[in-house]
Amino acid sequence: MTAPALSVTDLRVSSPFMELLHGLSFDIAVGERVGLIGESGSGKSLAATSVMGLLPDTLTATGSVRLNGGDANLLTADERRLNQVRGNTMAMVFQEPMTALNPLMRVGAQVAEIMTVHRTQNGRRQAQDRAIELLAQVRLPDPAQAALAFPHQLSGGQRQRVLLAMAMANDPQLLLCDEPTTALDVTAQAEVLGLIGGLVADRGSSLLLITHDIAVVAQVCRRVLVMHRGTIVEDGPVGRVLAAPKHPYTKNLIAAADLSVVDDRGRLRTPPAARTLIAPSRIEADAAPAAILPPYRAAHQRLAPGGPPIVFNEVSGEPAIRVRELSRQYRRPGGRLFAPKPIVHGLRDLSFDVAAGQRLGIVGESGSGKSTLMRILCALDQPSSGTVDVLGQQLGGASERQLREFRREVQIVFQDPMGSLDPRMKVRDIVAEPLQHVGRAEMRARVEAQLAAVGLDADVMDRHPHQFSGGQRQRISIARALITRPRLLVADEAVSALDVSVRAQVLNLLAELVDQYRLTLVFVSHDLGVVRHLCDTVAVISDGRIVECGPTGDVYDRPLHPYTRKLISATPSMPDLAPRSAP
Amino acid sequence: MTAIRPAKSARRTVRGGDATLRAGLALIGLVVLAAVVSLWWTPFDPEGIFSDSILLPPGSEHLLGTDSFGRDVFSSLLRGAQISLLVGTVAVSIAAVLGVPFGIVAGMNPGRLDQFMMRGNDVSLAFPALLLAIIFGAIYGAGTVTAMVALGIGTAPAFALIARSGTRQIMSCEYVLAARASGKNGLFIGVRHVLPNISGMLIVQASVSFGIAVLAEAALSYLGLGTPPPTPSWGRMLQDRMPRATCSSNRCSLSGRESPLPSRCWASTCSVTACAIDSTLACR
Amino acid sequence: MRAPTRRTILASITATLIASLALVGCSTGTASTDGEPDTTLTVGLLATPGNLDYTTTAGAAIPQALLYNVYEGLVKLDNDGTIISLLAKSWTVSDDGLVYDFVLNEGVTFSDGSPFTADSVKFSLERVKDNWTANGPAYLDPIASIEAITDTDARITLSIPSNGWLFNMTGPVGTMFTEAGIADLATAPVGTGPYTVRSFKTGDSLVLAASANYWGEAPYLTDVTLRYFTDATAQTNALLSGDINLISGISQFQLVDQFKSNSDYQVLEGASTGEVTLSINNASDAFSDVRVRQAVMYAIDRQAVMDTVSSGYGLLIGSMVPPTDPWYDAELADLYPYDPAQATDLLAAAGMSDLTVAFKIPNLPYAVAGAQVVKAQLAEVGINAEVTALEFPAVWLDEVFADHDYDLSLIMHSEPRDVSVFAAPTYYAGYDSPAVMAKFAAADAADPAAYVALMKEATRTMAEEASANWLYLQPAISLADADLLGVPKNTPSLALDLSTIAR
Amino acid sequence: MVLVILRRIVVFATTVVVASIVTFLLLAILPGNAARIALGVQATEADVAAQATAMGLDRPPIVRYLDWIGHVLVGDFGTSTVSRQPIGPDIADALGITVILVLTSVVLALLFAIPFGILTAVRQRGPDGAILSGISQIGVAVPGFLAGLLLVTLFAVTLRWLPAGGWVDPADDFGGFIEHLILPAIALGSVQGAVLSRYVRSAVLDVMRDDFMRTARAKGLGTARALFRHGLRNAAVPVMTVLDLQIATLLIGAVVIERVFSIPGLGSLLLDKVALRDLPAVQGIVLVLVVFVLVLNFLVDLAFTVIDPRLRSAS
Repeated sequence: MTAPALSVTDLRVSSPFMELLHGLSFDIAVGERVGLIGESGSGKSLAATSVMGLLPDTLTATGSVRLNGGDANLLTADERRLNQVRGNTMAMVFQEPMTALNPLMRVGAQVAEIMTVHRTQNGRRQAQDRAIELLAQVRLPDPAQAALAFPHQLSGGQRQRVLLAMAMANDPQLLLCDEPTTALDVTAQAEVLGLIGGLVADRGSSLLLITHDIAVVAQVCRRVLVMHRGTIVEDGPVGRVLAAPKHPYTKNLIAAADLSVVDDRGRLRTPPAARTLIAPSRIEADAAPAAILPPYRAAHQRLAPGGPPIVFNEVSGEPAIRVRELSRQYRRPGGRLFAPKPIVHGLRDLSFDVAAGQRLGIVGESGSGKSTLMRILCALDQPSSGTVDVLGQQLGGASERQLREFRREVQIVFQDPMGSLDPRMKVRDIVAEPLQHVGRAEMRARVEAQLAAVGLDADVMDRHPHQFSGGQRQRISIARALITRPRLLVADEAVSALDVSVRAQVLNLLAELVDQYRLTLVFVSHDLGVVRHLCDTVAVISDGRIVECGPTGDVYDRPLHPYTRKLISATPSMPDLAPRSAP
Repeated sequence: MTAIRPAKSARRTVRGGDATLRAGLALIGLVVLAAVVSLWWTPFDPEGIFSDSILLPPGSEHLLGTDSFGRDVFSSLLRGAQISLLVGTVAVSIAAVLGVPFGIVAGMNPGRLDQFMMRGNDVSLAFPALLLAIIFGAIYGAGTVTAMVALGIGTAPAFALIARSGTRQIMSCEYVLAARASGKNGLFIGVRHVLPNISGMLIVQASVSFGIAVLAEAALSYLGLGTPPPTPSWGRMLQDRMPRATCSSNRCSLSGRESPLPSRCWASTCSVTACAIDSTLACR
Repeated sequence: MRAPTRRTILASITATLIASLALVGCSTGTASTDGEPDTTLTVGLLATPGNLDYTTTAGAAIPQALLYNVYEGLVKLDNDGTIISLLAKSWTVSDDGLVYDFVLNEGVTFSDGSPFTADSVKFSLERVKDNWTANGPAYLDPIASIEAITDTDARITLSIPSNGWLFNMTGPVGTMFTEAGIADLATAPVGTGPYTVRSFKTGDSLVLAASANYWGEAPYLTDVTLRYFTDATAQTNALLSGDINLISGISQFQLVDQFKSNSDYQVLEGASTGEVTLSINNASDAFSDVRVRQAVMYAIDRQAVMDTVSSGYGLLIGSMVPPTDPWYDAELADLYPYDPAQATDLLAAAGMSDLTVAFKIPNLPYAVAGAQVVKAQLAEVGINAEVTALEFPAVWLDEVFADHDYDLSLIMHSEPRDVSVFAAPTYYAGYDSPAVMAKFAAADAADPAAYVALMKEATRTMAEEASANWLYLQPAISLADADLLGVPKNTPSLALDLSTIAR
Repeated sequence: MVLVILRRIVVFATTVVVASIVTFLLLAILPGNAARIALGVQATEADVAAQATAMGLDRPPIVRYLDWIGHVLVGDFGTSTVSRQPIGPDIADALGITVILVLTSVVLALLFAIPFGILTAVRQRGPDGAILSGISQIGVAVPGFLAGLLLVTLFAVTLRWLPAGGWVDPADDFGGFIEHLILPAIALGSVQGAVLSRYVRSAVLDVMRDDFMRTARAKGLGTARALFRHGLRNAAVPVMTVLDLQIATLLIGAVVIERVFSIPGLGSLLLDKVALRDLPAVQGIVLVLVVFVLVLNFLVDLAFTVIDPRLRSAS
């Protein structure tokens, strides 16, 4: 039995105040691909950084970390010894590709550097050529040109590939990846995961993949470790762990991650400890949803050039939202002094309706224009051409005074729990902000009621946002959105930044409140699974155009447009995993 | 529902800087105490003339000796603290009142208005505080007020730049978008959201500018443009002493009428304390 | 090792320090120790000349450098203030005091080689009336006509006899110019003096070089650098560090003791013509009553002011006359002894027991220091003097000198023999006394013996009527290297006469 | 890239014109009569009035401004009311001296600040980190003229190694020039060095927290090599902004050191000319100063676009 590529025994990491990792022990065999799952704050990143010896000065690590059976314990090795190992025998890829490259240095030079540092290539010229080969291996378009580019000229996915090429440059025996694809779009994520699997297999290196997304681990790794609050609670082959998890925490994690398992009312199963919401009464939808006329599904905007525009999801009678030939162009800065600046087409004459009470999901990758559409619907941005009527209010060119009434009717919930609440304001003022001309007493009462409605008790009012977890902050954000009893709720990636377990609770809350207040919901997201669970209709948007729209079930099971098909196949989903995970 | 777990505190605990922080705060306390005490009590009248006790060396009666007008150096120091604190505070507040709104408006309206205001800022940057002090001194006569106004206007562009860069960061946050979505106008967003969030940066800039203003007042007094006599100011006290300070002991004998070098440089340590004020707040 | 190799960083710091010290190490001795005598001299002065043309630019700095060194007149003042011959070998005065016959030295040439003759005298003096705008063109008003009898004989006829005229001829107005040199007086002065100007940079330095064709006995010093300082401390530092050899007219008197007790240097104390005056606006309503003015005289302890402002150096005087003037009257100094009681009585008698006055002073060191002492002493007798420091020369000239918008001021009158102008009606003192003016005119026209007596009478009346409180005579103190000889002690005239200095 | 420079030049030109107008207005309201100062105490009112008209002080401000700017554009700064000499050469000399003094002191400041700043940043945790940052705080607190004075007392008066002040033109006697430059440059540089080292320290601390530094160390570069190969260039941008501001204030700020060392720099010239109400000279000096600062900002902006590729594409 050859020595394990990496053996970690009783790894403890503590800060001056408390111990964060409580004695981790695991081995990774040569060529074995291991996944490490856990929610944020479980210490999974800490484990990887302590193996690489990159812990910040304030933290201290004890125990032992040995590479391929060597006697040197990396935790106590001196800087010089560690530098010989790092980037050579073991390498690491980090989560945030946008900031992981030196903005002032060309990409090729940064890749070549890892080779010149370890003298695996004798001379800068060879290192530069080898770098271009590596960029080709990670399938970057035109690698020679890419090598000369600066990081800001590449997309997130391309930069992650550069980092991967850099990590694999010296054929490391162990590759550590800390959430390598979390910040990427679905399609880019699929490609990068494919590359990681491929490169590791070619070089026979072993892999430790850290992520919070069980589906990603299922797709790439053969064995999985589950971490919870600084300890490994489960360790075993992926198939066995997914099919029959032993530890209760793993059970909950898997359940929360699988959005297809719902109870009769369409709510996800949340961990038993969840507090029951107020009187979950079955609300009959009293007003039957307005009839939706075909054709609500078409592969592209206009069937015949110059013909009438295809109106997606057309609604007879009075729709909540009516959009006709909406376009939005931007002037990109730069360009020559007199030549007109190049025009960027944000949205290209969209036409669609949303019926009152309908839950429309808008799915698309970053840069597809879904955020621009969302901002126009909320009158935060003016359309370049076309008409937009929301709740009877014509938005094109409306002045802020005319929009006063509209502002109470339409509210937004944002993506980033950290950034959507003003850190310097108390919760009471945050939630009460949308209210206008309301006495102090009535304001206090309404805020208290609204907070209760989202499952937070009253003593929360006088605290500041930084004293709450991500899930609680999103609840506050929802409370703020609903305080003025809006008729239309727009959610912009409302759950993407949340942990899996917390995500389930927030989705349930959203569904509950949309039913209870009979809201029309427009849910914008890049996560097809969430949209499938929450929305009854979905519109797929690509490069400023709606390419497909229809009932969620239909679109997911029988996608018509090639782009939709690519999106759906790129999303790793849970159910079909069990059979494929045979060793 | 998980119980409300206290999220990890965002504020960075101060470890390395503790020593300098405590030292700085102690020095500020000393200076403020001196200023407050001297409001109504000083051992001797720092503005009187006592021709019988000219240039006495430090002794029991006069802690730090007397100056060429026979005035007690220690009481002048206490009274001088008032001037330094006054100059620092007024100059910084003028700079803040002029610079911060300018910076916030520029930050909140990127594009043409921002470019226009920034060019205006460039022009005002080209008139450093000392130049303004010289010109105002000539127009309105040298004095503490002219010095403070000149220093204030001279440091305003620095505040404008800091406020602008802070505002641009805040404007990209989603809670500003949420406020706009609920119909709040520019003024509301500026006051309720932008100002509180950039106040941290502004305090650091204020403390740095405070130290620089106190030093600039000393320089202005040296050039004869600062606080006119007889009100004592540290800058001028330093300047009055200089002739004797140059005559280091071994070159010429210390006749009785001299107060030795250490006491004369005592006034310089006061300006050190003045600047410690900026170091404490800025080092966090 | 976690930190960057500390050795490299520390090494780089020490390297830079050593480099700069090595550079410093090459100390350059200032005094040249080789055999022959050092005939160079560097003088440190405070007020810098704007340019070199004192016919159109005011200020004492230009004559200080050029008078007697570059430009010469027919006669000059020696260091004790007596008029001696210079370009004029000798001169005779007619009985009625109207005709002056000057016999000129032969073979005298200007620095550009052109000859100096009686015609040059006629040209230079006649030019003063209509071309000069500074340095008192009015001094030559008494001249009626100038004739060049022969090359070496010039006759000057006055319209009325004037004792003061010849004295004024020792000043800038009496100096000789070439017709060719008039064009660029501001940059290249051409005179008959022992030196020519080699280079001049305002605010920095003026270098004088011994003139090749000087008619008289060649001066000891071959080249003299006048270095101009703005900061008195920098001036004294330069002397201490050997950069300069002489400070003529120090302003920081508290340093004098140290130099006295230092064997490397010598301290020269002499009399200047600068009277530090507490000027009283006789025309203002507060001080139009002579009793109030006399109260101010009694209220001020002039010795205390002198002790504080100039560390006790200087001479108590009672009128605007320095000891170097023949009509100096020592008794006037005790006319008004320090007597606060009498001051309060006088004020009460004049019904001005509590009086608030505007005390506007120039922002010069001696004035600022003196004003604080005067204010304290006036307060003791019930006069509240509100001190405002005005920027000198600009704002003080405007408000006090031109508009007379002041009650008290503190200024030093540095021009020689400026007492006669004090009683003029338009003068800023507002002491419009036709009687005293008549006496001055009579003195000027009288024969020499009567001249001194009449001048004494006039100054005594001015003192008795308390037209101003002349506090003390600014001491003329110079600090020089111990080995310098013949350094002028007094400053009777505007000139810094270098001819007598040697080593 | 050319467009970026072109647009910057246009903006620069307008800023200079606005600055010149502000300069003129600011000085037009100076009290005190330049004519009377020029003629001195004995001058009669008639003389003063005549001189005023000769100097053109009675023309309306707009005419005077256009006349002045017209001449300045062709390089003629007019004649000084006091010395009646063309001002241009005086200003050029004084500017030359001050620029040499300021640049030498800034170089010295950088030689001190960069290693010291890095050291205090890297050793921030350790006890010597606190001591080093303490020293830099003391350095910041010392007023310029005190530093100058102490240096003179030690090196010039006591040790007599160096002259106590004055200035020698490098063209005439280079050795003398260096001797006269050392002390003032060190005095000016020491205070600036202390201030700069604090900014270098905070810039380096920020850079060390960036992700690409962690990537560099994960590549096997030690902390020092990572800092020198990647960190310093990124830290240069904030430090250069501070440097730009510092040099701008130093041009006038050096007047204190110029006074202590009696160096005829721009600041001293300005102070003297303002005292004599030599308006043409004062306007000339202030305009030269303002243009110099704006040129400095312009050059630093260009340097940024060279260092940071991200700025190259955007406007």
